[in-house]
Amino acid sequence: MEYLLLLIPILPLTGAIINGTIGYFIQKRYGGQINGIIATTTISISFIIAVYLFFALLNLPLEQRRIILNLYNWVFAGSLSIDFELVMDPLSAIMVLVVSGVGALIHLYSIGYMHSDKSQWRYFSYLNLFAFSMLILVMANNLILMFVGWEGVGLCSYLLIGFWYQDIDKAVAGMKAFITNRVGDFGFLIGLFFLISGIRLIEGDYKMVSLSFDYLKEVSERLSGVHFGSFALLTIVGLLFFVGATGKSAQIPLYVWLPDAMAGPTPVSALIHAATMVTAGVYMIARLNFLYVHSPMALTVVAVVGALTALYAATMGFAQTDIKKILAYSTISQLGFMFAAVGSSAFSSGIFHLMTHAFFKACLFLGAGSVIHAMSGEQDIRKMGGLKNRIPTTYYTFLIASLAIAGIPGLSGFFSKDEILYKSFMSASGFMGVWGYVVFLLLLIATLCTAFYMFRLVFITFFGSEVRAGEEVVHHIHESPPTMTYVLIVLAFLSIAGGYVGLPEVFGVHSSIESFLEPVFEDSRKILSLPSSHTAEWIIMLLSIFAAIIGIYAAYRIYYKNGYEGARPIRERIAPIHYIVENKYFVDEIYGFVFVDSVKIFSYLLSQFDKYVIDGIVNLAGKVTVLFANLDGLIDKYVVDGVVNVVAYGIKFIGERMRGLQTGRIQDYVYIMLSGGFLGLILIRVLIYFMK
Amino acid sequence: MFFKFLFYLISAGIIGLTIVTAFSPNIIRSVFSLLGVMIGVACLYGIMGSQYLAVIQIMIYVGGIMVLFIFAVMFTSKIQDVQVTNRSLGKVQAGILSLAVFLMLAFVILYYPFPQETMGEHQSVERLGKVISTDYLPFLLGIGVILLASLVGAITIARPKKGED
Amino acid sequence: MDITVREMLLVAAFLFSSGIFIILTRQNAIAILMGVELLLNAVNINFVAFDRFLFDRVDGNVAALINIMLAAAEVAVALAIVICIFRGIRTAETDRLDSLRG
Amino acid sequence: MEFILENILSLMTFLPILGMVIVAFIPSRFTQAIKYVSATFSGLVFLLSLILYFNFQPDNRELQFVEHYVWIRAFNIEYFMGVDGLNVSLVLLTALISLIACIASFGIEKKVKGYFSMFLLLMTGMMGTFVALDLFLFYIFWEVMLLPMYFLIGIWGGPRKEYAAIKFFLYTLFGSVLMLIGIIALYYNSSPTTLVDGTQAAHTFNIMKLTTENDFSNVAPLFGISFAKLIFILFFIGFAIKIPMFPFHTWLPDAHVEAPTPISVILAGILLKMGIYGILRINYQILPEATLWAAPAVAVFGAINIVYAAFVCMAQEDLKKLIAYSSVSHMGFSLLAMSSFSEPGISGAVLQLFTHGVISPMLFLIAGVIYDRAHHREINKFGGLAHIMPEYSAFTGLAFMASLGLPGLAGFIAEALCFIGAFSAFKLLTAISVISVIITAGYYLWTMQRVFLGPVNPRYEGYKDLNLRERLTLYPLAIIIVVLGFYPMIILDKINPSIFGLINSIKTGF
Repeated sequence: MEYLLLLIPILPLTGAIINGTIGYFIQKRYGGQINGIIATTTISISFIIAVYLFFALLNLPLEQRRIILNLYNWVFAGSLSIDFELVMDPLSAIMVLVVSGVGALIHLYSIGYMHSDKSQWRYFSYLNLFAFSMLILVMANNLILMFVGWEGVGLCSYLLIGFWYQDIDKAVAGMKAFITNRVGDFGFLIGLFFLISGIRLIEGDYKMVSLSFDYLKEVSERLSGVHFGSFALLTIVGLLFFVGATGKSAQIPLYVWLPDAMAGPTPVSALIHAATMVTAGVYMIARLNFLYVHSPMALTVVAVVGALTALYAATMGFAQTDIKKILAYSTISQLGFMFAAVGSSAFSSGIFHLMTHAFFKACLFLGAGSVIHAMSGEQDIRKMGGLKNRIPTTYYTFLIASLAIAGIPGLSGFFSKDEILYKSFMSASGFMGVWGYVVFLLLLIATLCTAFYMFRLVFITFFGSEVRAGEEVVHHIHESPPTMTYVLIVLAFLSIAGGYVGLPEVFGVHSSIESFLEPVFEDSRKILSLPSSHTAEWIIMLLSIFAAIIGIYAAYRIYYKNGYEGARPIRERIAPIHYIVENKYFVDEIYGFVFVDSVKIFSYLLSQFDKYVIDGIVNLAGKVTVLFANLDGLIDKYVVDGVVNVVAYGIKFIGERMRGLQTGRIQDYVYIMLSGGFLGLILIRVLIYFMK
Repeated sequence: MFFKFLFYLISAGIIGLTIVTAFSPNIIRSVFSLLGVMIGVACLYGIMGSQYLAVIQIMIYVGGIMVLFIFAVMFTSKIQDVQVTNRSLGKVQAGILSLAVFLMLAFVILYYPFPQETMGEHQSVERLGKVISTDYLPFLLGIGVILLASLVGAITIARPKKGED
Repeated sequence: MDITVREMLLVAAFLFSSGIFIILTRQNAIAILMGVELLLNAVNINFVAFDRFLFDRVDGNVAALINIMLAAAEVAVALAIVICIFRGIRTAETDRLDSLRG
Repeated sequence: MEFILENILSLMTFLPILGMVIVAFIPSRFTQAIKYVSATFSGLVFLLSLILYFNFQPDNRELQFVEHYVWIRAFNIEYFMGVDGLNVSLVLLTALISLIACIASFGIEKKVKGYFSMFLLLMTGMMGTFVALDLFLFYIFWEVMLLPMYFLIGIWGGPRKEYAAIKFFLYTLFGSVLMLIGIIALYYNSSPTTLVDGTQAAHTFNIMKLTTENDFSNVAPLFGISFAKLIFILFFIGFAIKIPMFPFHTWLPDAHVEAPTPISVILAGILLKMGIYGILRINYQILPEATLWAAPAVAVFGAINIVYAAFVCMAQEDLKKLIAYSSVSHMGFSLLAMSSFSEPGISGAVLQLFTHGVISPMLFLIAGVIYDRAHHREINKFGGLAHIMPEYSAFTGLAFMASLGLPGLAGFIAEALCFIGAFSAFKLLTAISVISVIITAGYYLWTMQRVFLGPVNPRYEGYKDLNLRERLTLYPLAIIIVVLGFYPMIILDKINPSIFGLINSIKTGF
């Protein structure tokens, strides 16, 4: 059974390899649908296996709900021994189900969405590769292997954002995503190094260290005592890992890439930039819960940053006019909710929201994709309107998902968001103190804002009397093909039903997702538990419903009748603020100047330094040597050579006298030789004679 | 006694033919008399019991080298009118000098105290073969390489260049 | 069998000095080569004679053998040169070959 | 088989010389024959290196495949060759990259015979340098390598080839002169010992004997500086030029830019590795105390290499120059990691030699492919090549990703181990060096974007995708990169035990 674990990531990888190598020929010969079908099949089988394993897991007793597959020893150096090890425990299981399930749906949707693209083979290859990386990320049993998936999904995100690379803006968006993620990885890596050196500190140099999660859990207790300077090791590590998470999950301050990432095809935005990849940061913190619970400070920072992001991104949704960008900011905001949850040590709530968010946000994005499809590629909501009757399936599913995200009771978003609000409120009386109230308040306002911007979007896009686009576009408006609408329907259904796995306790039932995740988090709960209060929960529930209704009502008042124009009076009254918000608080420009341009200038200066100073010194040394050589040469020419020349002239003089002997006739030479020989003989004889 | 007689006969032939070689103005005649000298030398080897060497002498000198000479002469002249001059110059000085050489050699030969003459067994081919294929093997191989190289070289030199006739 | 080593060597000496005489007097390159051949033959006779009459060995024979082969090589190259030169300047007279004259 | 195994190192070293002789006898008209003969000999050497590699017993920490004879008795010079974990992977790398470079050289058209003779001679020099264990023999091979390199750059190079070749030659010669002084100084301060055949010798060049039987930390100081430290510096500068280490790196960009593609491949893939290998083999083993003394400075230089070169890369306009500087940056990883004396660090440093030795040749081959077609390498003048040459672009992407250390490809494990090792000793320096992770991604992706993405530049329309020769060189490297990413133990297995021994010997004096 363990080997089934391996099949889950390997199948999409196989699909990726097939499409990546021979996909081009397949598309040319049989059409792009075949590429799509290959990709969809592989990920679907993965999903089926995941479901099977999920039930297998449920059948195991509570304490033994872990399936581990240790493939081989991956890296071994010194006392570091890292295995290639996959794991399926409740947390992984939920993630795998979400990734492969939503992934399979979106693959299916893509077949219809991409049907006219010229390089579907590339698209599906990347998409499958993404699924592989994401599955590795959530199934890895150690930090390093997790990092492989972590970067793999980043790569696929880069490739897919820049999928239509001939448009240079899209290519740049991909690059921006990757490099921003790298900034996060910088933090993540240093955190990792701190963690390893902390472990070496407590374990000594010779104990074998594997970075598997079980091992880390084991030593986390002892690690909590380690300090570097005045900081606890685990605080440093936690904060640095969180830096990595802000990059991947688009939190303040590294969220800037996500809106730009909407340059990719819409299903990609749904899968990668809403449902799965961006939640990796949340997953990572939930996975490392045993480290974080030892550092309330790190958790507080996570929660506060998450809550800030939730509100901040929600406000940016007010002024956007690109349908996908609004959803992107919404995603950032919702991710902020998740971080607030895990920061409040409510890990299972965070994962719960992650799951429900995956459903309704995927539904929203795919709905948006369907709208864009219908509008012949138009993304500006100002040009839409009155689509309600023209594309009804899309409209209803979009509406359901919007209600879910706004937090209307009975839909999934309500349960998960309410849980987060409640937990963050309770954390105030737990470890977070006054920061808990801050987080709670921020989140509550963010809830209101969420309802407002979502319904602003719904009202502008679907309501109103006529479509505000050109004749031709209007003529072309049509409902999407069944492969797309069925997916929308399934996701809309999940957006409703997904919440019922996590009913709040006040309803008198036990939250099934919380108890399912219990084995992963129970040790942490023992260290850091939140108080509970039913009264507070009721009140907060009512508050959140109230906030959602206010938000929707406000949107209705402003936008229902006149669409985007309905907001003109307000817009004019707060023109400066609107200007700032519309331009996203100029954060992109500031970052561009502070980081990108300065790095470019700095590197230019350094290269000039290299070229003129360092190389200049070398060349100068060379020139000085040549100068000396010339001086030397002069001496050589007139002094040393002078002597030599005298000798040479002498020899030349003699030579000229002697050249007469050189007749070139063999006979002369033989004469001379023989005569010389005889003369020599005679001479020797005479000498001998006289010697005697 | 027979060998002694034979020896004198051959020696006389050699000397006579050598003189013809040296003085004949016709180069064809020179070449053919040299051929005779070579055959004579081969006979001398035979008298001295080196049959193998005698055979080699005939094969290489007579069969190879002399043929080459004849060819060379023919290439450098037209066979009908022997225009190839065979002029000789300064015969007097040359005569004196070569006579001096001969006298000196003869003096040494006649008065050098040679060791006791021993008549060993036959210089048999078998013995020669053994020595060549053991002690002198490297020389033999070297000679082979040199021969090959010089033949290739000779061909390269003598072959008409492109563009010539 | 009473041929002595001296007689044999005298014949060789005669060949040798004749060779020198030819080299000294002839103008034709081929003729000069013939003189060289005579010299080599004289030397070979010496080798064989020493082997035969003085030492009971075959080393001289080997030397003679090698000499003969070398002579063959030498003649091949030399005649090739002669032909080559002849083709160039239509003569085999060494007097005319004085491009290298100092 | 027995014969081959016993003389495998000599065979690998001198087979190319035999090839050179054969090439010398082929008339220069038969260029194809010359190329195939050279490729055959490179292939043979590679085959032998595979035999060597898989017959190497990692658990046996002794030297293996030793060939040890007295060579020049008058100076106690021995012919001593052997492999241990330190150089076995490098021998494999040398054979592999030589073969790849040889195949890549098939495109050479000018003076083919001379080129391949020089190439084969170069192979002998490189292989000999890695397997020689006698200082004198080492030095000879080191110099043998220099000459063909000079000609290969100087004759077959680009427009400024003379300048580049002379710069390379003088730089390296300067280094090797210092090294020669060091070698002689070590020789005359070594204690009496016996040669391999048992005869007495007053001094020795044998590296193993110098390591185990001599302690140079007690030799009287020279010019007021401790002898061991002085010698360390002499050797270190000699090797640092080869690495190349800041501020001795400026020969590299010039040499790379001007050298023909296969020679760039050799330069980046093999020659740079000799610096690090030399330091590990000679400085670390013979002069452990001085090494400990110098480690912080070496680490600082390593960090400068990494970050400085990465920044300089950002500003490069020439594709080859960019790759050359990235090599400088990547060699810094090894330098930083090995000065930490931790096992992951040194294992990582040696692994980095191998992985960089596979990745950077691939990068240079890639630069060569585009140069062959466009006859220039200006990054800014390209655009949209991904549409014209998809296969080529895919390989470029793979190589770039591997070079920027994407997990799952070869570069990551080595870099991670380097950093993990270095971090235990130098926290701040390592943290600064990790910045290069961002910068590297920046310059590679920016290059990717400028060359391959964006609208198609009509000037390059109709360029052919990879041909057979280019495929033959790129595919094997790509496969190795991926395999090493997921199974680095192929290399690590062989080097680990020796590294353990090396570190122990440094930490305990010797």
